[in-house]
Amino acid sequence: MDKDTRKLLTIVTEAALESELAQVIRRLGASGYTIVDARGRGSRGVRDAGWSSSSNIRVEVICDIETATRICEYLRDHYYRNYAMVIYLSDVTVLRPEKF
Amino acid sequence: MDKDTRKLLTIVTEAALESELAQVIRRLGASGYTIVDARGRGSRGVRDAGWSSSSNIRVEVICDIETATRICEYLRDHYYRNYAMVIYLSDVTVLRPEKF
Amino acid sequence: MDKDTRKLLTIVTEAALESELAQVIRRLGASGYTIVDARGRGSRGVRDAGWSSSSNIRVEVICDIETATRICEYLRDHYYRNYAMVIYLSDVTVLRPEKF
Amino acid sequence: MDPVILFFLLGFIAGISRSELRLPPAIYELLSILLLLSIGLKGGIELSRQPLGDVLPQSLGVLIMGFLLPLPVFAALRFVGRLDRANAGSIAGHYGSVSVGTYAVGVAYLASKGVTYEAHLALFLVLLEMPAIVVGILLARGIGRRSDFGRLAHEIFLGKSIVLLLGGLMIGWIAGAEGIAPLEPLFFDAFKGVLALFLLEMGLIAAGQARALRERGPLIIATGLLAPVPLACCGALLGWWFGLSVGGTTLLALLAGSCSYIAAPAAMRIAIPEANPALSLTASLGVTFPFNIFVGIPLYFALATWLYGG
Amino acid sequence: MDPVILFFLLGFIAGISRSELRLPPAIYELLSILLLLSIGLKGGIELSRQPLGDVLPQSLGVLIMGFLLPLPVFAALRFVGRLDRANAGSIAGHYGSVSVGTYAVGVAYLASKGVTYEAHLALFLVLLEMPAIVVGILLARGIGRRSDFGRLAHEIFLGKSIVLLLGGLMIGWIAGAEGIAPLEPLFFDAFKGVLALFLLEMGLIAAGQARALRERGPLIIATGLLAPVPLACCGALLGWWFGLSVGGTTLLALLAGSCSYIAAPAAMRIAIPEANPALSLTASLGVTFPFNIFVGIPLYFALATWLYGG
Amino acid sequence: MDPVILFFLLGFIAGISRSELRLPPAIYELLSILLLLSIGLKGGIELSRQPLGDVLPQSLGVLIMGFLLPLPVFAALRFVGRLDRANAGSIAGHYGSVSVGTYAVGVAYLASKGVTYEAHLALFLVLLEMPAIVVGILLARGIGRRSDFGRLAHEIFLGKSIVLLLGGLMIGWIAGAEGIAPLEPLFFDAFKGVLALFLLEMGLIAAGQARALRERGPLIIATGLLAPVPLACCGALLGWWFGLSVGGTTLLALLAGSCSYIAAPAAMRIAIPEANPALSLTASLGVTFPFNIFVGIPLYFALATWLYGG
Ligand SMILES: Nc1ncnc2c1ncn2[C@@H]1O[C@H](COP(=O)(O)O)[C@@H](O)[C@H]1O
Ligand SMILES: Nc1ncnc2c1ncn2[C@@H]1O[C@H](COP(=O)(O)O)[C@@H](O)[C@H]1O
Ligand SMILES: Nc1ncnc2c1ncn2[C@@H]1O[C@H](COP(=O)(O)O)[C@@H](O)[C@H]1O
Ligand code: NA
Ligand code: NA
Ligand code: NA
Repeated sequence: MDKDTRKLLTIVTEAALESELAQVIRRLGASGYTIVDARGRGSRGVRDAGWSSSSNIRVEVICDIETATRICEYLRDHYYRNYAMVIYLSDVTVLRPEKF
Repeated sequence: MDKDTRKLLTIVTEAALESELAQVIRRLGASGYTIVDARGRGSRGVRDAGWSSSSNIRVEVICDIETATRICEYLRDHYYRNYAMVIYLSDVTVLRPEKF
Repeated sequence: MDKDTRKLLTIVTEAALESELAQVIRRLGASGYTIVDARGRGSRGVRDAGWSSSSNIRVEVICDIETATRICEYLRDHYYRNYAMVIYLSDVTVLRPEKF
Repeated sequence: MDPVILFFLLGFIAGISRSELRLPPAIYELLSILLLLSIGLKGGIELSRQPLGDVLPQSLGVLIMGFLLPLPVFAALRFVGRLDRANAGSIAGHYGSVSVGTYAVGVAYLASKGVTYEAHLALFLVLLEMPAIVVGILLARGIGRRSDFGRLAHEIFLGKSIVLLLGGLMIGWIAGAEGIAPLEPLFFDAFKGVLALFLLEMGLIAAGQARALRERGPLIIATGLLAPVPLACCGALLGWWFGLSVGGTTLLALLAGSCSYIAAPAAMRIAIPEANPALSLTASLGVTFPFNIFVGIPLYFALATWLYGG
Repeated sequence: MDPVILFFLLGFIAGISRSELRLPPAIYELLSILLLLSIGLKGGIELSRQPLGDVLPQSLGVLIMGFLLPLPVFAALRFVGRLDRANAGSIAGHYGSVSVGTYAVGVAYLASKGVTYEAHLALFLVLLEMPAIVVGILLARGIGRRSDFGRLAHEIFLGKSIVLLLGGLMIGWIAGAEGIAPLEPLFFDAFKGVLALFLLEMGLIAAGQARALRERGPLIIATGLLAPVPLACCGALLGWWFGLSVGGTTLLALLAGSCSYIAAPAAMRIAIPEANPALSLTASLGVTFPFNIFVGIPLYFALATWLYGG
Repeated sequence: MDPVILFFLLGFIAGISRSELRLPPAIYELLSILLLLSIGLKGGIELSRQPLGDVLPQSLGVLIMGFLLPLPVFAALRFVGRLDRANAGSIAGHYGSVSVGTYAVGVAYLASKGVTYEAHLALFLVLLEMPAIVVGILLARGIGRRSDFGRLAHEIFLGKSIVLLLGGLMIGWIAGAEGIAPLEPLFFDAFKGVLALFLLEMGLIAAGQARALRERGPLIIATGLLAPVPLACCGALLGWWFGLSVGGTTLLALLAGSCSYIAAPAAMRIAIPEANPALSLTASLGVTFPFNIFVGIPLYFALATWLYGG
């Protein structure tokens, strides 16, 4: 099978940002994204799905290193200061690399 | 603690395939799987949990490299062409390696 | 951007343990956690979200290697024998490393 | 205009204007479960009032219609619309089958007009759901690949809608009116309110589908607009031939003219993977469903009245 | 047969035949919340009609029964069934405690028979939920490891069911009949419909448990079938000794004979981790719950009638 | 005391004592959707009974009040409370806007007292929701950064609450009383039960906020306690000037004195990211909401009665 390595960018942040992030991610060149509802705790305290507006989402984006960097920088510049947000990167082997 | 490395196989695909995949994964020799409801966007457009039949699932399987390859090949041959599906692999260190 | 590598500790276990784990994780020194509802199958059979008490949660913790080890050992000593639980570790590059 | 239809409009407008309004999937589930059970129970109660014998011959006729309805749709799509076999078969199956939501709106329409209809229409609803799906699949795939027909049968006969409709019918039939009485507040009194919420969500979904219409192109719009009426005529004629009441004839026409969006999509996705689910869903939810509740129902009612020289 | 039981059958059959029918967890939550509040409110309203003083001695007796019920079950499992201490204690705790769903079916049964019962049965329901769980835990673990008894108390006394039942009781008691009147459409009129949906889901769950019966083996089946009746007899005798009405005696017997599947499993999972939750859940949901609603309720009613020489 | 308030207490106590009781988010969604639609429908039906013309001038007055209400709050927070501009603007916007939950409790309160009120209060509810939010944002950010005002408008005018309230109003207005009749069991008869469940959840949420009060400090408590009454007085005076009935005046006072926790937080989070959402939410849910339903409503009712020399 033809495989290739890509970056897996994971963002955990406030549910209120979902529609906004969805646009940003596409605009910055990623081919897609996967979103899961989440809850959790961090520097901004407990964020619980108990009440939608205060819950989290967990967004995954598979893309090449350049796109990943672009997205990270954009998020850092626009959301870091004011929103609950955690971002981390890892390497993954994707099938159908042409997709990403 | 005794640890060991395994493959973490992640599949994002249509919710309609859940029961089918669950069987396939076990049949091809994995000891288990973890499923999470998801939504997202890709080459087949937006897939939103808003309406169950059009939502996604995110399936994780921890297994050895051979099993992972077997599953990947099976999914490629049976689902790639006709279903919204993204697959990626990464290395993880598991505790209780005997389980997987 | 200043980045750094950390450990990503993922725990899949019984929903009944959520509040307990949340405390343990913080007490053992992690700065936070992210929880997602899950279902799945393993050595203890099918665990389905269909009925809350029998469903799973998927907990992610980003922390340094020492904390990760501490948490793993604690979980091993306290929950392994009696609870459905799977744990795995991977390396991730985090932004804002000072947070973790 | 019946207020429940206004709820559909509200949802549709909200969806088109990209409002944040969304019903949680769990709620949509609950609403459809309630609708299916209510319809089943109501039908069952009525059935318990009359000898089943009389219903059987008509049921057989309805079943046969269910097997035949997809054929003209398939032919038109395949040879007029030049659509590939898989998609033509899938869409034909959708249109041959029925839509519970549309049926519910029709029932509400007749109720508001004070028109009665035969008990066993709910039974016909159940009978019409499956055959067309099977035929559609056969049309798309030929008789080959029998292998997983077992799984398909399971998919079809144990699908949510069949189980709840049939289950409701049985329970209503066994328990009878007085037995069901204590359940009425939830299943019957609240019926129209539940339907209103359901249509609100349907409006949101339909809006999403309608937005996709551009990409889908004219064929889908044409299918969605042209398929219902001819199919409904078959239903109307059958009802007239059966000698059903005007109300019953209207509902049978409506069933024939309606297009499935719950049972069929689920079954087709598994049985005809190569068919593009977006095509059938857009035609069904984005075009035919609105067409039927706005134009179709009054039209079929007029047709039925005319058939009886009313 | 009461239609709500037919809903259980429908769910059970659907589950056994692996239908896709499933109620979303959120809906199951909603249904159980409604049931718990309805039962609490109803009890509270009735209590507000009579001096509490009369109820206290009986309440004490019921509490004591709650502490004693697990003992015979534990003994039987441990020495006859040769089950390890942890599992024996856990199961004993389940059977000593009560099942709200079973109680609700019993209430519906009496209502359909037009049999009345005392107001404070709902209070007994609350009182019987906790003691057996504590005893079961002590049986399994001995008095040692007191450390996390605080957390356990929290787990037990602030669990969902207790809070809602007790809360409903209080509210009903404070507000009284006329105060609660505006809430009746949702909490009382819809009660039986809600119960029907709840039992539909219970049927699906029970089917899942029943499928697991094979692995669990004969001991679980035996427990599930043999435990209820003797326990119910204790309840019936106590009710008879109290001089409760036939309806009240029936319900007290039913409470004693019912087996918890909400409060107990949650508490046991934390307090007796080494006990296998599948065992108790299969016995409770896969065997005892169906047994009670099909065989138990009529049986205990007959028993109560017989006790009063009816 | 009205039982629905007891449900709030129950939720609050359960939350404070960290009970496991939680309503699934999907259920909370359903409940708020039902409340919003019920209020809208009721208002629409009433409006359909009278010429709209009479309502317009009053509506204009209410709109203007909506724009003005945030100003004093902002001034106080900024210059007395020494709060930074972003947070002061955000909180001011919250208090200028309205709380549907509070309004619903007020409606229930009047109903239980048998006091009537004007139809168009529901319309005022809609009109008061948006203006204050816009003003709050301008106060926080100045007229600069117009760029995303389009998105903001979308956020505000297509938010869930506006769409459902306005939609309900329209539908009720078009369909009229007899048209809505079949929807009453779900939307009107069950209203108070739905409100009770909603307040149960509100109690749980409020408890969570109250726990956070410590960290938030005295300023938030002061704001939450001191803001409502003066604002309510403006509302009461306006209602009195309009010559509304005592009931109408009470509700207008309540609207002015209530604090948004659905529309405003969502809009502010996007429009004023640098404002700390915890501050406004704690003041609104942890302090003002309980204050209004326990102290405020009776107080504003007394005020209105007094204004009319009652
Ligand atoms: N150390 C961590 N490990 C995993 N998830 C985290 C961690 N810290 C924060 N999060 C998640 O990221 C969200 C926002 O974090 P924060 O911006 O620190 O409040 C939290 O609500 C958690 O869901
Ligand atoms: N680049 C991507 N990153 C993360 N998830 C993706 C990506 N592309 C697709 N997906 C997910 O995989 C599903 C199917 O993708 P596709 O087959 O391309 O439609 C989508 O609905 C997304 O949830
Ligand atoms: N091989 C596996 N891959 C992914 N998830 C697993 C695997 N095995 C178990 N799990 C998850 O971990 C949970 C507990 O596993 P177990 O303790 O083996 O019953 C299961 O319910 C699954 O959700
Ligand atoms: Na049809
Ligand atoms: Na018992
Ligand atoms: Na206000």
